[in-house]
Amino acid sequence: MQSTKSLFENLKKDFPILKRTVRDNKPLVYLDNASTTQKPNQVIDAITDYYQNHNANIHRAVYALAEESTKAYEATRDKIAEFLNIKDRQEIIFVRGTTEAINLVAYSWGRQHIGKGDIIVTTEYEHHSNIVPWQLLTQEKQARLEYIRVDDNGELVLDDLREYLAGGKVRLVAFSLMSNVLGTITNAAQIIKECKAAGVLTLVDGAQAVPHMSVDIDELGCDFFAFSGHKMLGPTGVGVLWVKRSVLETMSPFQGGGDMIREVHKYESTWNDLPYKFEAGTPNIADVVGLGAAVDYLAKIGMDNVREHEVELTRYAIEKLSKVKGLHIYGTQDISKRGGVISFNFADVHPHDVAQIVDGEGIAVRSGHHCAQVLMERLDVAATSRASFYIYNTKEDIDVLIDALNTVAKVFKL
Amino acid sequence: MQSTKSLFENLKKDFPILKRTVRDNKPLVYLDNASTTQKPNQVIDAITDYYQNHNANIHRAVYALAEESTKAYEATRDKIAEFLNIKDRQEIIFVRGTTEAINLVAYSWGRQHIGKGDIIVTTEYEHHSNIVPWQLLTQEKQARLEYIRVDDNGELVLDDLREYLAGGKVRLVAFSLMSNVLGTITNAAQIIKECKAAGVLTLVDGAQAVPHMSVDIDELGCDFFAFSGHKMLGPTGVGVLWVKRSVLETMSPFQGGGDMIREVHKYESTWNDLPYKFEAGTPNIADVVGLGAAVDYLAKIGMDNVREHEVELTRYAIEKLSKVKGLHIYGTQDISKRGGVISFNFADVHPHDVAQIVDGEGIAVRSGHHCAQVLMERLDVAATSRASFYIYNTKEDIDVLIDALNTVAKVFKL
Amino acid sequence: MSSNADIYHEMIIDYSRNPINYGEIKDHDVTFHDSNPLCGDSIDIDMKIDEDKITDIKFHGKGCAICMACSSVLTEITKGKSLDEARAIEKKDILSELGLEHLQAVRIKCALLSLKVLKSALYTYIGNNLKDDKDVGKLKKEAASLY
Amino acid sequence: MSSNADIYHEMIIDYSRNPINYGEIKDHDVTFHDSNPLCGDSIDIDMKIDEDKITDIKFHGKGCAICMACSSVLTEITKGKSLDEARAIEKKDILSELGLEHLQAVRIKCALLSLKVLKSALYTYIGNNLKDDKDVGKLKKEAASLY
Ligand SMILES: Cc1ncc(COP(=O)(O)O)c(C=O)c1O
Ligand SMILES: Cc1ncc(COP(=O)(O)O)c(C=O)c1O
Repeated sequence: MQSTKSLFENLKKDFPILKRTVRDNKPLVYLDNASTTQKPNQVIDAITDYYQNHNANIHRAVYALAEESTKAYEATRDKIAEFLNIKDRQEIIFVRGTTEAINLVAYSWGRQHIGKGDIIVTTEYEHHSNIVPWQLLTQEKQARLEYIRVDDNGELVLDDLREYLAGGKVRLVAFSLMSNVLGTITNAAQIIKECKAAGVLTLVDGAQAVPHMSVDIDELGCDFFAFSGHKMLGPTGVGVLWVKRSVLETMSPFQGGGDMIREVHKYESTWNDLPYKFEAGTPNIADVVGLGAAVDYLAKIGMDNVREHEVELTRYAIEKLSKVKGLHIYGTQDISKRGGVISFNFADVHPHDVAQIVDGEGIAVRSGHHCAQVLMERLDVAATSRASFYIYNTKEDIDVLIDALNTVAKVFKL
Repeated sequence: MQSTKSLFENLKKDFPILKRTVRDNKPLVYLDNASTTQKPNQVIDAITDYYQNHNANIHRAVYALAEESTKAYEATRDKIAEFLNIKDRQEIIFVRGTTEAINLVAYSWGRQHIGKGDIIVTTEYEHHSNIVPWQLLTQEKQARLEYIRVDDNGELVLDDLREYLAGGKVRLVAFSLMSNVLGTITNAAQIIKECKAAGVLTLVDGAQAVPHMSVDIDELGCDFFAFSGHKMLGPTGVGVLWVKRSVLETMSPFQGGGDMIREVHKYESTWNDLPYKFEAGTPNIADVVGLGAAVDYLAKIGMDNVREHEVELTRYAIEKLSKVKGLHIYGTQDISKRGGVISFNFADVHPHDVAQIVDGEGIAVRSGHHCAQVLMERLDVAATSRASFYIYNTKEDIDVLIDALNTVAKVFKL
Repeated sequence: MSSNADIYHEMIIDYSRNPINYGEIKDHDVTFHDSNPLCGDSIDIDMKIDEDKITDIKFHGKGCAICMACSSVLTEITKGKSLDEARAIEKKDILSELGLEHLQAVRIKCALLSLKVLKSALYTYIGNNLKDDKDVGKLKKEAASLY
Repeated sequence: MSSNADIYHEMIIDYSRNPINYGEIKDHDVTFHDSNPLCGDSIDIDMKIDEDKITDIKFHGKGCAICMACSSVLTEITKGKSLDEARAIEKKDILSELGLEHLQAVRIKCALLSLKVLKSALYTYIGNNLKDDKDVGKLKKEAASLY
């Protein structure tokens, strides 16, 4: 077997975009993986092959192409089930991404089960997609939205959860398994255990976790789980909502249309079996097939290896960044508690200006609120710069970043 | 300039899948274009190029790739605006397809503007995606859903519309510009004129029209317009909802999350400008880019040429099919009033059996209810067989179908 | 002719035009209806059950030749069987009878719709006549896992 | 160093650290707030208006160096102008002053946020003081088409 090190050294060649140069002929250094990841040839080829050889609408037709496309589409459901240890493939619903997944829950479960005075609990480090749907829902239902606070170490204050649970009004606790700003890995086991004891459902936003560490949904024991394909080597436009069958069976349809029905009459209709009841209309077939190829690619590397690689990069990066004068890193320094996402601010230089100058050196980092304005308020900053790693990143990429930050220091006379 | 005839003869080479054989080495004859169309290299290449060279999340980041991907994504909006004569690009919302487009209207406009006793009018020849969302909405709001009937010629009975409008309770009339079963081209100008006179909004399902004929949304004068990319050479997973600005401004958000917000605070948020308010989360960027390539491809051929080509095929097909003993064609025989969609039944042979046998000859036709069960009830059939044409189809394809139908006759001893 | 056409041998064509056990049983002890959301095929099965034995069974509905032929064969097999024997009927019992073992997935659902309806009818009957209902969940599962 | 770093010349760095006209006007005649949904930059502008003349203008908020520098330049240009003169200020007046003509699209929004806020403030003031309001729609459009 290949050593892990050479495994990661070799895979850069699978990603055509990484051969690109940008701006003044600078080699691309892509460090915005928390936002979206690049795609290996294996994924691009799967999509191309689908369109060149198998394209047809799925589920309904008798002819050869339809048989092939249906098989390819459903094969991804099986791959996801295996990848995340989901026992029942009918619990897996294909959606556009994490955002649609959570909104589906808010509409199909929330509007049915949340009433006046009920409480939904989320956290201060959530992405807007795990906040705004609950604001809309609780406003409509005269329910309340509450937040688990984030401490100075970037971790959740679980006593807040306990206090809310004790009140007996909580119906759902929705949290991300990994923060997209601080990189904090949430103590999900603990939260879910306490929620279960209180008979409260849990929704896990796995957008940042699934791409970067091994996830076992069966063991996790939550009720809803959401993630996006494009953050795990897959194409844009596809993601997954998983819902425990006993909960899924209590949910009303989200969108109405083809494929989700059993019988349509003029004034009433009945619904298709799970999961199709929640997959209305022609789905994003080609990209579901592409997501299957992404899962294959990651499974072949092994998620524990992915995690190990990123831990190594993160340790190296934190070490190097800590030495840059005036640079402040947010969140915990304990590598075992965080993923490969590093948010920082650099003296009085605004993150946009940092991003612009390092972009001139070919480096893609994100600046801004990272769709986490509630957390920005908590950190009392307008924005941060963020570097986030993936399997194809190397220590050399981090060295290039450090050099570019020195340029920032020079320009801003720090 | 190339003659129209040679134009269409040459373009088959752009579609790699059409070189395939299926089943026992039979050349593929693809006649299920009303369900989804095949993709030319130009579209497949645009997606590949996006992933190989430009992939990044859009709108927010400063770096080079993000600039390129944002430009490519927004360029499609401009292409669609030009293609359909939409004056205001901010009225164009990217969605997964027609189904999501109509559901978005039901949720964001309908839940706000439809009340007890209000009426939504649709037609007997709608696709389920233009029926079920209105059932769900009218059930929730204690409103009513009514149908414009279909006459024996496959055309709408417009007197029904007049009667409903006269009652003063109608808030929306939703109809498809072309039936996906009968091929009937709706007299949209007349319907919209009468609705406007009555102060009633109109929603046009353009899923079958946009791919097959020239559409001018500005001239049409409707309030909502929906269509799918995958039925017009584009990738799966992308479609468009267009809404007149004055109506769009009265609509509340559909999904909550990233990109659709302006400012998020713990307990309330404000919304982004149009159209982003309705595009929550990471959109299907690559496929929006692919849709742009599809629009380029169609615009280059010219939609009037597309229509002419299909009229010719349809005339030929109806002529040939009419001669098959025991075969009954649904809908009007007036070619000027119909698109290239032909539904038929063949003696007492069930459409599934027809489809299965012709599949054995390499032909892809659809059998079933075509997501139009209300129309099936109206036609008093359980199902039909359907052949539907597109730019790459030829008269030879129709000849192969006729031969295969003779096989059906032989097998079933007709 | 292709292998697809081969499926349509004499027996299937005959059954599709002249299905057996077609019709309704007015004074049935149990009836069940289901449809195939993909293609619109739709089948009802009525049964008379005496003690533990299926004394009569009829089906009606709309379906393709394969659906009709399989429904004919299924009802023929079922008639006279005990409840447990009927519960034990498997896909292959129907498919092999008609030489349909190699049908593609989407057509398999046409072939097995009536088997699904039969099982659902059986579970409904058994469920309604259960002394204690701790088996209902198990029955439901057995029915759901049919396809 | 790259061309990106070139943007950050002395004047921009200076303005970003020491913005001019920064602060609030307590007894303003008009104030307006807006933010950039993409990056979170957020600007308020307060103005004193005497008859037709902008006698004082201040801004405050959070933004990058480019946003701060442009806000400084904009307020400096605006002060003392008539309402119509201020309405006529164009993007290029700001961008050229700071050599930012070639900024990429996403940063242009940083550079012009304060101009957008200024225009919105102007339209708000004019709208509130209109004798007949048939121009409000037109004003709104003028403001909306800024970017
Ligand atoms: C007339 C019509 N409307 C709506 C749809 C649904 O489109 P989609 O499945 O792409 O959402 C279709 C496609 O089958 C259609 O033909
Ligand atoms: C933690 C988290 N949740 C949700 C999302 C939203 O995902 P998408 O934009 O793919 O819907 C993101 C992506 O930015 C994320 O990082």
